[in-house]
Amino acid sequence: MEKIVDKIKICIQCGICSSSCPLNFAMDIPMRKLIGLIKAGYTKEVLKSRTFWLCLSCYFCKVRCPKKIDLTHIMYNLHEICLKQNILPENKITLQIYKAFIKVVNIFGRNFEPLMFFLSLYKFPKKFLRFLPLGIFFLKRKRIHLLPYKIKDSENLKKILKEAESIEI
Amino acid sequence: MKNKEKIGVFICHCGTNIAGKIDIKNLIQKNSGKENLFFFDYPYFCSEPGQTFIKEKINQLNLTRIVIAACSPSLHEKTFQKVAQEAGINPYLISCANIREQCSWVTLDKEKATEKAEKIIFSHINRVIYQEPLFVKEVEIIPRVLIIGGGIAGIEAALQIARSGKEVYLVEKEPSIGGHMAKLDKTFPTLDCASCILTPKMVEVRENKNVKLFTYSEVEEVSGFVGNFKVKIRKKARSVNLLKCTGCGICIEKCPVKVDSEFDMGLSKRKAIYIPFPQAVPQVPVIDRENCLWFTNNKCGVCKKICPFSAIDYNMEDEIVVEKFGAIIVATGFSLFNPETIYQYGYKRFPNIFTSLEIERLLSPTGPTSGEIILKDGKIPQEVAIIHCVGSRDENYQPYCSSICCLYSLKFAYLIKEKTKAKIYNFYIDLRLTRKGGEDFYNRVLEEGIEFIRGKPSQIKMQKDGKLLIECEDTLLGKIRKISVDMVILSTAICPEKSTPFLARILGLSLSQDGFFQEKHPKLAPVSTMVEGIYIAGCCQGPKDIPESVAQAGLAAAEVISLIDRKKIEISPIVAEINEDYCSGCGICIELCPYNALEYNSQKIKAKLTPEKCFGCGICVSACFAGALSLKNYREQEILAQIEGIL
Amino acid sequence: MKDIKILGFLCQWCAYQGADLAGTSRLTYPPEVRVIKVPCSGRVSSHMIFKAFQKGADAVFVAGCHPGDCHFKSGNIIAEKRIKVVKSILDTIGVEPIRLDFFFISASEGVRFKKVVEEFYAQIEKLGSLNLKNGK
Amino acid sequence: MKYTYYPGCSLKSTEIGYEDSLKSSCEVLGIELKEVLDWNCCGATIFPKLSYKSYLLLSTRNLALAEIYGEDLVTACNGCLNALNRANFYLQDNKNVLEKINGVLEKVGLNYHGKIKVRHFLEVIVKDVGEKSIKEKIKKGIHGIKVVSYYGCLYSRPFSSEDPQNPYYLETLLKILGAEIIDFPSKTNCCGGILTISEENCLKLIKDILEEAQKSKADCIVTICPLCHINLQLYQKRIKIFMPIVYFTQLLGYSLGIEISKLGKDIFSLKGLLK
Repeated sequence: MEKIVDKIKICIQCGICSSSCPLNFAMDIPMRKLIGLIKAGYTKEVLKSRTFWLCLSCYFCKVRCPKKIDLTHIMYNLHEICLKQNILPENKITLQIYKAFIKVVNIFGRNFEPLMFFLSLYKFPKKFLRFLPLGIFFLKRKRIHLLPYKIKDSENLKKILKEAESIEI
Repeated sequence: MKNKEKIGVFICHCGTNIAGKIDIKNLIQKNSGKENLFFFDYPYFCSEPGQTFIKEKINQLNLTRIVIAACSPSLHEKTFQKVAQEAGINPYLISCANIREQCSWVTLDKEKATEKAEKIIFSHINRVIYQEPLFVKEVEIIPRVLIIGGGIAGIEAALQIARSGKEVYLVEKEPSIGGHMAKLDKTFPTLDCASCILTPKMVEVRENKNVKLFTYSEVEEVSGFVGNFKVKIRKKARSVNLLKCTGCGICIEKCPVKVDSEFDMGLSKRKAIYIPFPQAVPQVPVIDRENCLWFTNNKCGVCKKICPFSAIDYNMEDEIVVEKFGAIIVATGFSLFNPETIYQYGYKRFPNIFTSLEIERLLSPTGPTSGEIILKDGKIPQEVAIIHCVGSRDENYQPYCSSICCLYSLKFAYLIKEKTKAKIYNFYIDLRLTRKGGEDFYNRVLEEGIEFIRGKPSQIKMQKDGKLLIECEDTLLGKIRKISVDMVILSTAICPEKSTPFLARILGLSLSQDGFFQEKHPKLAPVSTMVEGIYIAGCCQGPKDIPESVAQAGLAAAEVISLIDRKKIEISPIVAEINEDYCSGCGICIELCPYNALEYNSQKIKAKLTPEKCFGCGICVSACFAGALSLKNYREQEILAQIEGIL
Repeated sequence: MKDIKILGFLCQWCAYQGADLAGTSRLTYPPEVRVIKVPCSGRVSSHMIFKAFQKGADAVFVAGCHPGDCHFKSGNIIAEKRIKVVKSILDTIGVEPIRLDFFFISASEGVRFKKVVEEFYAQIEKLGSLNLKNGK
Repeated sequence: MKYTYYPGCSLKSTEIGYEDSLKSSCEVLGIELKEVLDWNCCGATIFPKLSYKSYLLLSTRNLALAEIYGEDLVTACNGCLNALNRANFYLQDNKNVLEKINGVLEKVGLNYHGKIKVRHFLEVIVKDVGEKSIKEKIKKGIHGIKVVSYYGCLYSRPFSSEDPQNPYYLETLLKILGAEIIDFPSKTNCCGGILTISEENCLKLIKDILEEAQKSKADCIVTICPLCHINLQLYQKRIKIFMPIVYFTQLLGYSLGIEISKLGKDIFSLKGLLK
């Protein structure tokens, strides 16, 4: 959190990030306010917010910020802090997608969309059923590989991924 | 070498600036008793009592050399040179050790700082032993002044100097003087008409016999030094004889070519032969050769046929004028930020989005709409948005505050409300209305019911109905607002004039981080530059409003008048010296010298130095293998001694 | 390990002003970096550089105005060329050429001055101090 | 012209048509692509959210592998472009982190020196191949097709030589191929990325894009990113706006005279328009 505060010191609260965000209508706290709250030390409110969980990594806020603050990176940092403190998002599926993605990559070294899709949604039958016809419609129109590809060095990759967790950046 | 000189070392505390980091007491204790070295310290040596203290010590102990350990020599070297001179020591027998900017302020550790300070001081003690007395020379100042830029700052400076009886050359690149101020409608916060106050001054420039006006001209080369600058001015071919033309305007009437008017920011048309605006000085048209049919197709020629005074001259060529000047004032003003680079604001992509200068032209009674605020389709806007800080205060474009946009935005709000009764929104980040009368004006604008929204709009979209939708967070309410308006005004930033880097190069000036000319000192020498005899005034030094520009112009004029009235000026004695006995006549130095101060003497087969032409860079000295050349005050033994001391 | 000593020759128009600005902005850099003011980076002779190494400098840098900004038109360019030559001489006598460098620093670049000397310092620190066996 | 090639996971699983058209176009244009050996997922936008270190490791492993070849690294996926670039610039600015990451990578015999340039395939075609040599090789052209070009977020933001909100290389290319360009202000708007699965709100973003394209009377939307492509295509049924979505390489390949069956199925939707 201190690292984040360091990066947003120069924020002038102009609000261009809030209105640039494509999902601003779905946010409970506007981004500008979120930054203000971090600065003022309201960490609890910040981490409870769903604002940063909605980040699409579109970088509109970053390129428009008049102080060149890397807001996207700050949104990423907030995810990480939340997970460390075990604060989970309102939208459980979002987190499940992320976890599924990481799981697939951990096993195969690469992502395989159909499997990731399944792992993300199988715990949410309602959603799953809504997506199924779309998925089938989609697959019919495409030539796809049916099985995931496992990279040759996947065991080592898994090992060094774990090791990377212990370095300090 | 055994030191026979009595050296006084004066260490300044500079309050706590130096004493807070450097253990001066210890430093002195450690070194006192060394032969012929006398250490003193004092809270502020630059103060009057501090200077007296130095003088007293010099006289008491018969000191012959002085080392001042204090702030950067850029700040007070001159002060202490004067002190030495008054006490009877040659000013070039002192040396200034910089233990503030380059020691106490940049070092965290006290011990290390003290150690470094000691080394720095001893390096100067080493060097001062070798220094030699030098004597300044005097040269005459040419009582003629060059002013580059004919905007309000240039005009004001020219008039002030001309009134004092000195000759002024005013060079303007456009066909008329007047600059940006001539384009403005009313001026904030008093709302008096810009041209009503500017035109009389422009007329005075024309009438004053001491002012030589060079419109449609540019400065190309500058050489020389204070008191004696040699300048090459290019008078671009106007194609109209300035002496014959009476400004009747019949040629303009008959010219068949129409192009966008630069003066009206492209909102109206002008002819290929044109006078930029009705009050222009001089009242003589110019032919725009890029668009004139005679020059592009070798056809037409109507203007020449019709001119009753045969003032049109298609064969006119650029004229080069070379003249000498005692001083130069640069007043080249600014250029307006081009908001096209901010994609999300849609300038030029959507209609009815204007920059501030375009709005000035729309508001002006002599402008393209005769002062009416209308949309592209001729309707009167019902809702108008004014976006502040477009391109200013933005690291992606211009990081600085453009200083005047807040007040001119309020002015637009007030004037447009008055003319159209439209609902007006101001989108701002911070309101900076620090000028005299600023707050009163804000109150007046608030009373008019103009809305202020604190937030930087993220984008402007075109709607189906042709209206413009502004998306913005109202940061005071914490709500995302979408406001649809008929017209958007972008309060665009003030940028350095495009010729600024070129002028900086030929004049030898430096630029500040923002790209404007760098002044010598931000507080105490705001219009002086590092080059003696060259001054800056107005927006070329940084964004500012009319009163500030006029004030700077006045100060620059006063500086120039005081300089010229001195009649003579001392020039630095730090020049190269040649010992012909050592010169092998290889000629390397002659090629390297940037000022042609060295010549080849073919009779003696040796290099010949003209000290008056030398600027003291020392390039020749370090290239001379024979060691025949040396640079006064920076001779090899002086620097080598300093190296020995500092390591 | 003994302290590294770095000597800089700064032109009085740009680099020295830049160093002053670093001070006025209260930026800090290693105290082992010490400077000598010269009228122009073109004034720095090869003799001065060798002398500095001989007298115990572990590294030397020369800094002048940016190309085109030189107060004396081209002194900085001449200096830069000279530094290249001196570097090759250093190489032949067994001193790592990276112990000598040339930088362009303007009067407004206080932050850059700090950055440049810090990086240079770190580079030399890695290299360790210079051991000149029997002088030159 | 030689490049190191990083396909990214999508091109190897669901978006095979994209890779096919890309590779066959390269052959015609004389571009030699060498695929990075045993590459792994770049980390996309998901890893950095949950663990920035893991993300750096994933991307750096790829960069280190690619560095062996010594050429510029090209990819045709915006997500990969962004992830690899982000890691690359981050490590160049933070040399100490690079050292630490290298410390881990060394255990599998890799080391990244920070010397590679990551570029999008589109940029390579427009800038390196250039208008002249493309024009020489065009066989059919796609005259008369009205297109809107959709870049998505991550091609031009935040790292690009182009205007982050108004890139123009895709239009440049399509113009060379003979298509009729329709101005598309939403060209760098966001499609919702991976969050379209969980957030119903994202459908609004897709709807806005499709609606605007439909209003502009374009025949198709041209994309340069597999994820944008999937998102714009997948939800058409739910939003009830139907619009062909094609990859730029498919139109390029078609113009260069490559058989339509080798370009992936997306282009069949345009069959009626292609002569």
